[in-house]
Amino acid sequence: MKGMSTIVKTTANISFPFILIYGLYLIAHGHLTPGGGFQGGAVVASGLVLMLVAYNTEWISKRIKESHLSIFESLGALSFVILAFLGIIFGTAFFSNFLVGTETLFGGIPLNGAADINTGGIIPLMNFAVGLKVIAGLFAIVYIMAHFISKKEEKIA
Amino acid sequence: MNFIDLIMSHAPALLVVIPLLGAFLTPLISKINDKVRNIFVIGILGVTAVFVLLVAQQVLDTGTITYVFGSSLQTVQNNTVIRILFEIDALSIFMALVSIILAFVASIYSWGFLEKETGQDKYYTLLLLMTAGMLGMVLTGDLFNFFVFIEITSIASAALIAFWTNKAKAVEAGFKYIFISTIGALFILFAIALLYGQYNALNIAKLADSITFTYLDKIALIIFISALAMKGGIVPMHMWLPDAYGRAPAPISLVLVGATQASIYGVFRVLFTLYGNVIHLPKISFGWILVLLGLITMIVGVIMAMIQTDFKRLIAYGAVAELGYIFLGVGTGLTIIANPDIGISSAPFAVEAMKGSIFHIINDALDVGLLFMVAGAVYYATKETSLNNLGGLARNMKYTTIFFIIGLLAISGIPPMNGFASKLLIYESTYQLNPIISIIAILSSIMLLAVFVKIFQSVFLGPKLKKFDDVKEVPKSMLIAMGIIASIIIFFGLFPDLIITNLVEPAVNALIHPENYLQWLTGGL
Amino acid sequence: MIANIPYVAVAVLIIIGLYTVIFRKNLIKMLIGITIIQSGVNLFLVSLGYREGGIAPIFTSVPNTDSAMMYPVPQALTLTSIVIGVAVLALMLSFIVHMYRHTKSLDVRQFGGDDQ
Amino acid sequence: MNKRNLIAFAFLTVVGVFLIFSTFMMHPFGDPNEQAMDQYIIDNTVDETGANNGVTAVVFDYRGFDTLGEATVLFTAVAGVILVFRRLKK
Repeated sequence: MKGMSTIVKTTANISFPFILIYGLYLIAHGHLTPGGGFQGGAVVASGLVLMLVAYNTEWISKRIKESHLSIFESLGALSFVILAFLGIIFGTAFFSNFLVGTETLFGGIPLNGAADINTGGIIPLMNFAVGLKVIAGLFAIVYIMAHFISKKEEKIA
Repeated sequence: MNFIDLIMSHAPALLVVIPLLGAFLTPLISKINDKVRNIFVIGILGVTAVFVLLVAQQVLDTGTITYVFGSSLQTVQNNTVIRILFEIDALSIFMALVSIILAFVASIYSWGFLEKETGQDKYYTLLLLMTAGMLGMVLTGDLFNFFVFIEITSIASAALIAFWTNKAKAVEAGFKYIFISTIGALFILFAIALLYGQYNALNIAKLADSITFTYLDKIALIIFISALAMKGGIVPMHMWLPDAYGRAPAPISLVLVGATQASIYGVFRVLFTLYGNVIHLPKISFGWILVLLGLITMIVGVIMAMIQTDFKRLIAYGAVAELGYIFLGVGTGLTIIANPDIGISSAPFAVEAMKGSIFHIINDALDVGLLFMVAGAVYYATKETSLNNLGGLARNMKYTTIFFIIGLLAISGIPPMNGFASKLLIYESTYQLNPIISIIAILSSIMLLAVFVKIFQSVFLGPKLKKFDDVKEVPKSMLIAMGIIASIIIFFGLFPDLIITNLVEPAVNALIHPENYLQWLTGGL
Repeated sequence: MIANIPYVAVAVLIIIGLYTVIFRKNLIKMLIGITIIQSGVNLFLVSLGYREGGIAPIFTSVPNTDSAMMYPVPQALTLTSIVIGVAVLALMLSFIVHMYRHTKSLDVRQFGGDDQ
Repeated sequence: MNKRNLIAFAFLTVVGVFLIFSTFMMHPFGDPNEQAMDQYIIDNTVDETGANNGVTAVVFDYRGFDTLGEATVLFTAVAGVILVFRRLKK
């Protein structure tokens, strides 16, 4: 099957950037508005799956290889664990929020109880790490299943 | 403080995080080449084993360690526990020792075993994740964290059970395992929600302090025990165990034994610590339920083992029978502890029974593990698992035969090996509770010996078969792995009291006295 | 006050899920049964944190009514439980794909029966 | 309804009765009787973690280790799916 009809492809082309932006917004503002790494990552992954469904797997596999996805996923997971490790070096214990209230990039002091974009300590950084991981992970699952179905004739006996 | 103190003070967290870090790094390192990745995985598990020993030494000196994730302990004001914390007492570190020995030996064994297989880097990633899951399950002091680590262990082991996807039976065994684990985990989550709804706390110590055994707590206790016993392979719910152990690659069956025993550790933790203060309330004491389950598990395990023709399924049923001993010992202990009129002082055999069964956890893990590795070696050499067309392998597989004899003697409790030490304790103490129980225990142990001697005759002795002429000994790494486990078995067998006094006894005391599990909370920090 | 209707809904969902898992023979339907049980348990977990007339635990532009806030912890636990559900579902579906490829049928009865 | 279905149906009704009966023992929906842990989190989320979203503060800071376990579960599932769908011949 050579992907969906051109109508579906054009609507997918138009809506894909908006889904992407919305997902990244959810990840970036995880600690302010409802949302976070997991939810934003799932939205972006659904946008990628939309492109996978609209265009067939060969088109997608020319652009994204499975090894890229597993590298992204390992990077996301690694940055998450390393952020937690920094908690030991700078903060008091593993996973401690050492950036809060330290005037650094994300460490601003919430003035009179109103937190803004850069007062989250390591929460925004963890949001980005988990978001990257969820995007790569969920899309990898759908990508592999689609890849496996599309080459049915190769008998793995 | 210098670097060593920093590492030591954060050692409990590093125990689980190092295998996780290793798991996340393996896909990247396997881009270099296979050898470097194998060495890396064995190195990671070796470092974790060193940390387990260090923390064990610290726990045995200073009693229970509490490690809070996120900040120092003083965030526990007016005894509300907010953050997740690791609560490591003697029993937890004992179980962590069991798991890490199995995982370390499995990683050495699978170097040779999986030489010609594809997908090895994902295999090693999942092996490290399974180890992290088991260690987390055993060390955590938070109920919801316990649920998350149960899920990690079951997903990782389900994928590993179905490693040979070209065999329909392996995929079916993996599906059966993940299906039952998911239903069990969902009901455990339901029980955790029941407790959270009433006491607004997720920490085991805090919950143990505030539980008053209402109607909902009874339901939650029943769900906890049945779901964890199901994942532990106790008889009425053991259907998945022979398939999972029988179809998985040998090193995975080895680590699965540790995962099953972590679930049984969960049953003990729930019974003795979470419901520690209220366990004496129910009229029919839970001890008798455990004793009954243990007996049925032994009998069914041994009987089913007799009629098997597949090598690994037979060992799997042997493992089920061995689990019965563990439940039996702790059950007799609980019958005495739980009813207030005969205290422990007046019935010392309760502590003996508990010591026997906790010691039997590590003995069972090592014996069954060794037998699975022997089965894997036979499969590696002959690509044959059913007993009917195996035979006469002793001539060209000498070392594997020796290891099989050691495993055979150990699992059926013959004096020189470690099985004897723990089973003797169980026989003595259950005799004083009720003679029939110990008679059944001894009988099933003898039947187990008969079953394994049958295997020995049919696989290793017998006429020389034409098709096994070119069978050569298994690669070196598999022999090293089997050698490590065999030497530990012999060491435990010759000096059992060395292990009992400084490893098993503190674990039993930690289980029997829940008040020192709560000490940091009520004692007040 | 709507009394304990949500808890009754949880019990009904779990029973329906269990019914589907026990009595249905098709593998995919058993998976759907598991998802129903899971949504039941998640609903139970979330409904534990509800406070009468409470507002969401978001502190941006908090309306200055003195109404109490919902509990954040059960919502975090449910988030974790949902992602675990996704992970388990993905793995089980990939097992079913392989089982269908081996045995060309989704019926659950063709498995088992190994203990001669 | 053969015998097996009867036993299964009996088991299902017993579990169902237990569940329905336990829902009425639960604290009334809407006013939880204990509130020690959550009230502490609601009171000092903003100044301890600097985040406005209470749930994200719990997910990433107060109970961050759960989320590490969470990320590991997802990582395991992806590794499992890749392992199951790999090509078997080298």
